[in-house]
Amino acid sequence: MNFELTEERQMLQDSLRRYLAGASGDVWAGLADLGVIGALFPEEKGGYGGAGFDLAVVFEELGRADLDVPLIDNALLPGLLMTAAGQDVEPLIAGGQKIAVAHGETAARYDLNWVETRADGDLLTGEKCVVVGGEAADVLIVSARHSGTADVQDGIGLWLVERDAPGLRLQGYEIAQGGRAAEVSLTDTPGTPLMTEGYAAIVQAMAAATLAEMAQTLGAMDVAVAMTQEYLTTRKQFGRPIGSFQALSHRLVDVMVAVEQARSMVILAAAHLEAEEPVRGRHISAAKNLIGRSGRLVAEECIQMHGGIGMTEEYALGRYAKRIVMADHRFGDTDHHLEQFIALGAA
Amino acid sequence: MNFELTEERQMLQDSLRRYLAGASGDVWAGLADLGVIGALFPEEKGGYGGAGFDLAVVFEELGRADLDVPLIDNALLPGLLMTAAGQDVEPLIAGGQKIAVAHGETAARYDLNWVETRADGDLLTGEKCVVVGGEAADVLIVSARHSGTADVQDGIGLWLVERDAPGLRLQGYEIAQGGRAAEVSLTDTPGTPLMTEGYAAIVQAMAAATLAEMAQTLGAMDVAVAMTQEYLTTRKQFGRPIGSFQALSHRLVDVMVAVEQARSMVILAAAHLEAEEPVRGRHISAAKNLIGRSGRLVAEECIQMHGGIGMTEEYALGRYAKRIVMADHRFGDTDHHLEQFIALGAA
Amino acid sequence: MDLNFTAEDHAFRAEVKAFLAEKLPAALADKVRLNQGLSKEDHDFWHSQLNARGWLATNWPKRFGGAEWGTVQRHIYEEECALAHAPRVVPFGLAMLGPVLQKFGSEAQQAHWLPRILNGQDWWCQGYSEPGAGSDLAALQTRALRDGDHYVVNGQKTWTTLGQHANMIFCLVRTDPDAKKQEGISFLLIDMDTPGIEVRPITLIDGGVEVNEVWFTDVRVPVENLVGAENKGWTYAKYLLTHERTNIAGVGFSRAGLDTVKRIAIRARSGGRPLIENPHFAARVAQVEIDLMAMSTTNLRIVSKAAAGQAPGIESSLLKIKGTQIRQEITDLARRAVGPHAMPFASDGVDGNAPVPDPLDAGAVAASYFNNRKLSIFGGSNEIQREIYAKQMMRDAK
Amino acid sequence: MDLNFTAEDHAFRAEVKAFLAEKLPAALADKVRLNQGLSKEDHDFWHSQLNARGWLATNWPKRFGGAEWGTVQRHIYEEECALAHAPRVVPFGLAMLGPVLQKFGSEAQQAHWLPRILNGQDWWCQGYSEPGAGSDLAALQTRALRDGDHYVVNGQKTWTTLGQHANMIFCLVRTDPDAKKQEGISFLLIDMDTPGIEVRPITLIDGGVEVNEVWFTDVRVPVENLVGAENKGWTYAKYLLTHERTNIAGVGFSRAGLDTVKRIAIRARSGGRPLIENPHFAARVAQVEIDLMAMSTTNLRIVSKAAAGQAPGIESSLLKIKGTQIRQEITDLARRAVGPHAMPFASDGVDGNAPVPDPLDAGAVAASYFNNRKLSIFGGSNEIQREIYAKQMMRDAK
Repeated sequence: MNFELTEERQMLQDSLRRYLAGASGDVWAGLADLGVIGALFPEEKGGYGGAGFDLAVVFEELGRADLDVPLIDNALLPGLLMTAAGQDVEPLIAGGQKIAVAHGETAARYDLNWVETRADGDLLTGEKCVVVGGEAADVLIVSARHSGTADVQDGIGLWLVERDAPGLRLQGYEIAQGGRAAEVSLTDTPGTPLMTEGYAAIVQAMAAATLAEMAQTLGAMDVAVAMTQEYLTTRKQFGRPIGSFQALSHRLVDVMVAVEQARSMVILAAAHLEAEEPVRGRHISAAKNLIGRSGRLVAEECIQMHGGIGMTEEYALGRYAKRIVMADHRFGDTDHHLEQFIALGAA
Repeated sequence: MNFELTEERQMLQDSLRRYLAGASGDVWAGLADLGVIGALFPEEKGGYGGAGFDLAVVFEELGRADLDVPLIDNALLPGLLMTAAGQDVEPLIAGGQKIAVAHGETAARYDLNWVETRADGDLLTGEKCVVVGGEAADVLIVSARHSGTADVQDGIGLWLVERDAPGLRLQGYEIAQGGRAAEVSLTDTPGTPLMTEGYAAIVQAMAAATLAEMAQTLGAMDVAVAMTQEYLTTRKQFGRPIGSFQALSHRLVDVMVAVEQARSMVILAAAHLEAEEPVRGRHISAAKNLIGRSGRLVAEECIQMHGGIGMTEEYALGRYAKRIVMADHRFGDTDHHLEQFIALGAA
Repeated sequence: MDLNFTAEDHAFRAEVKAFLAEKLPAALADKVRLNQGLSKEDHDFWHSQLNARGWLATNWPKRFGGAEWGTVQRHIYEEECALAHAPRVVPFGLAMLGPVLQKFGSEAQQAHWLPRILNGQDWWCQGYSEPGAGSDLAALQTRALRDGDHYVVNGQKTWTTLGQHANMIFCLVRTDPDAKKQEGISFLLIDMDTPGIEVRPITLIDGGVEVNEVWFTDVRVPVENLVGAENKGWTYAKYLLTHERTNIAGVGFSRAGLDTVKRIAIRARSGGRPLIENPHFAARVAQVEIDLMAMSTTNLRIVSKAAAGQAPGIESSLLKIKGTQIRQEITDLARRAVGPHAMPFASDGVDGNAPVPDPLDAGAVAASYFNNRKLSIFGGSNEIQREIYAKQMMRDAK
Repeated sequence: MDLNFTAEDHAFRAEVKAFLAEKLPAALADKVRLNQGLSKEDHDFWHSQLNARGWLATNWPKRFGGAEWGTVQRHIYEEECALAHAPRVVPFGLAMLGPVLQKFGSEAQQAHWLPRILNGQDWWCQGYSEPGAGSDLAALQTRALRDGDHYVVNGQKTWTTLGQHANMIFCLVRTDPDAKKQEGISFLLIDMDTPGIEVRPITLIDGGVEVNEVWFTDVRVPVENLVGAENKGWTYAKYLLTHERTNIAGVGFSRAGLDTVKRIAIRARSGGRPLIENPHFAARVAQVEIDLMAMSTTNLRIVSKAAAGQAPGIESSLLKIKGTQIRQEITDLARRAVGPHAMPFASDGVDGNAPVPDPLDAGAVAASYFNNRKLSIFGGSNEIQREIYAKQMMRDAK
């Protein structure tokens, strides 16, 4: 048993941390140059990583940075679907291409199989919601149903759709996590077939994306707690550092315990990313449930302990808190994954 | 709107409190003499009370006393079933008769309709579990099914069964709340029919018993919190009263808030005891759910704040804590009533 | 014990409902329900509607133009307004300054300022908190030095809610720097147009602007704007904080919020079924609904004590703590209910985009969740409330 | 990162399993599983089985007859023992006194006492807490006055676990009443048969007797029973407390407890279906199972740091806080799972009745729930753990 990072991952962590410490604005090219996108994919696909712990290292660092980088949505998630379909991801790794995945629908909530968008041959019609990084993408991977009812797993295909394809409408907006997403509407929009039966690949890619989101959240939690710890020692009220009041300090201990539990879950999920179902799914769901709970605790308590300043946009804590809480709305929330965990346990 | 007790109830409360303050041992006759059993039943049945607020007053006082009196099981519950069947309860009110209700079964858990005990004519066969006050009773009211499957509400009759009836076995034991209960086994045991369809009467009697149990628990919570408040001011550690540590005092505030919420729920349930279903059931279930949650908090926190002394049998706090926690196992627990509340809301 | 409202109470409730049905525009109620920010015009419009009916200053005595309602009436009124998604009455002039002036102000001050609050001529904001004096309010540093018939004010206030709309601010200022902490504080009325005042809006994490920083540099304030006696401001401030506690439990807001959650959860689907039928979500909703049933009764118990003339003591801390916990829990449920649709964060089109599609008719739920973190921070944080309660409890036990 | 156990670890686990399968009688394991009290004979039997195998003193060096296992081995061993419902090893001689004597005892003391711990000749108990010194351990008042070649001990100890079985007690006593609080304390070994010692059992709310009060009236203790130097006992006590922290998270016990909960919930019916299929109960079980997955990994992370030679610091407070929360939550689930059958409170027939029917094969779940309230109280209450953690945290931030 060994909880140390390998030397390679340690190096990746160090160089990424150094880079992000000085970075601002659009860091996409910088990350690609640093080889960060390559770290998300295995060697046989042109990358040099792709294991659970590679993702954990990269996204935890990204989560520590006060930046909004859609690395999950414009690289990891589409890249995994591309590689599952046997497609080349070298342009993606080089940073020259951005793809986004348009899969979610309102009626699906967090269920991965619920697809109402229809494919008539290669013409797609339907509504996709909250496509993060959709505006920035050159091309979209769109899921659509060529057969079956919305509640089954079979019959879901994947298509590549150009950003300027006919019948495609895209309405962008800011998202609470930071960054942008879009509602995507397709009307007889032509696509290039990528996979005929895409459900298994979607599940696998989403598992990796969920791990990445969790690692990112863990990084953000670490920063939020460190800021709060610092604040409690420096901020004075009633002539004392507020951290000398047990009403705050004992609660911060509980918050820190929650973060250590979250850290353990990211490790556990990373260690099981390559496992077979239902083992993988059970670990991912367990982790997402726990991180959903601890994330809420961390965000709310850190804001509360800061008081008003914790609610202002200009002080970084609030941005971290938003990222932490909103992570619960991505790839299935606390309750969704509790149900998944129960269902997979009974399997 | 008026949250004051009527003058009559105020007098009942005062005299009961005075009596219980000096009481010990078997107080049954004393309670009967004081008219307390009569207060549980309406005038037309020979009592002089029976409303929700009468029960609330009586059982809250009983809950404050450090005594184990099965007034719910040997008086209220059987008395209500008797009156529902048009039977005389004057001997009960006078304190000369004790009856117990043998209704619950292992497979029923907390479902009132789940009866597997069978009636073959007036011969009853089955197993009844955790019959509180069963040993002390002169006669048992036994529910049994003359028709239908265990999961339906129709077909449940009630019989009076003498304590020494043939085929009746009764195995007594101490219960965690204090007092005693028994497992009751019936094999072709003859009974005197009381009601042919008893389900509605059972539901109604159990609603009253649930209210009584909640009021009793509220009384116990009040005492437990007062003891803890007292302890926090007198017990010193590290040279200070331990109540000067926010780690304890702020938590006791949350406990006190929980007790006030519980008090509100007892009032609300009492006010709706005479309402029609589903309004009555919805209020009783809401109250039992909240009191189950707050009771656990109160008991656990009061023990924790006392430390070791709170776990000893000789110090009263532990006995109150047991009564509070074990109340969750009577007449449906927190989860059962949450489900009832949801089901009745959808109705 | 009688939990029923009287016939008069019922009649009054019907009157309030009818008024709201007639006077509250659906578009304005929707703005409130969907947590879209209200403009100054929205607030002014609603105040004028209430004032026309004589229902604006519900707690003021009739001789000052108030409705002079009892606590039960106010409870009914506030509950119905919340359930109808009426805009909240901006409290600074009406609920805070008004009572202080009525109790401690001079006749001239009462005659001048009170009518202007009612008719909307003045928009007041509150200058209490400072960067170094949050929960420890009495640590405030803003100085007011007497110079002839003026005070000269220097310092900084913060968390000044809706200060960007205000033309007047009531401030706590330090007039005697040598006195002990709570002494030497005065209560001053300051015209926001006076030279030397600068207002800087603070953007909150919900993207909205509702609080501000206010800087004072050599701001000259006429001495007649001093309320009561010099150096006695702390007394007035405490009186004001007691009055601020009206409707502190926010039961009406919670009920309205819970209605919204249920409405969303009926519309939202999970596995093809309405989310409200999902047992885990249903359990969350049921639990907070039960907490709110209890809170509503707890509130009525305390309201009814107050109606009987007993001043609420630590009960108001109880109402603040539990009331805000419930309200925050409800904003959390709303956020959960919409699932992925909580992500869009610009539904009011702030950034120039068209409004974001809102298929669940939920409004800005994530923004509301973040915004309402304030409930446990402002007006005396919940930690301060627990400390007040705990201190009283330890005294009671002695 | 490698969360897998090595081949050696797996082989060792198999060895432990085989040992338990062979040596642990089913009746004894059932007693543990069903939370029935163990007799002195039960404990002695199990200790002798372990001692015969050389697995009794897992943390002692080999030269003292210990197994001298590493932390990962001990983790595996403790987990398997818990899952098999083996009796806990009574820690007072083995985990507490042993390491103190090995580090601070004289050679004569080591030679005399250590073998007697292993072979069961002595049953040790711990004389630390006093009525006036609970969480504030250093406030202890028991006095030991030097009188020739004896100490004369007067005072009272309490919460002395299993003291009713013990023939020896190690005590913290005050040898210098004028010294500062933590100074002037000595560590003394006392024969329980010495005149002047009285043991009074304390019945706990679970109905069981596991703790005692011990009174000392002019008890004469030979000076050779002083461990280390006079007035240096606090140092040894702190060393002992660190060693007590082995297996502080209790992950194995939690896993065994959770197994029991699931077993009960499969057997218990609700609406004709197994309780485990009820969504609300399933959610409770799943949530604590997830917490335990995390705790297990957290524990391994810390164990593996310890294996690498890094001394655990505030991590042991973390393990204590979260570990006991999880264990207590599991006892709460067991209590819920049995429904009305939690009421019987005399399943071991203490009051002379026949054993109570136990249709769910659950054992004394309510008693276990109440008994395990102690987990967050003893061994440094969770409040003390938070205080230790908080103090360190505030230092770290500086």
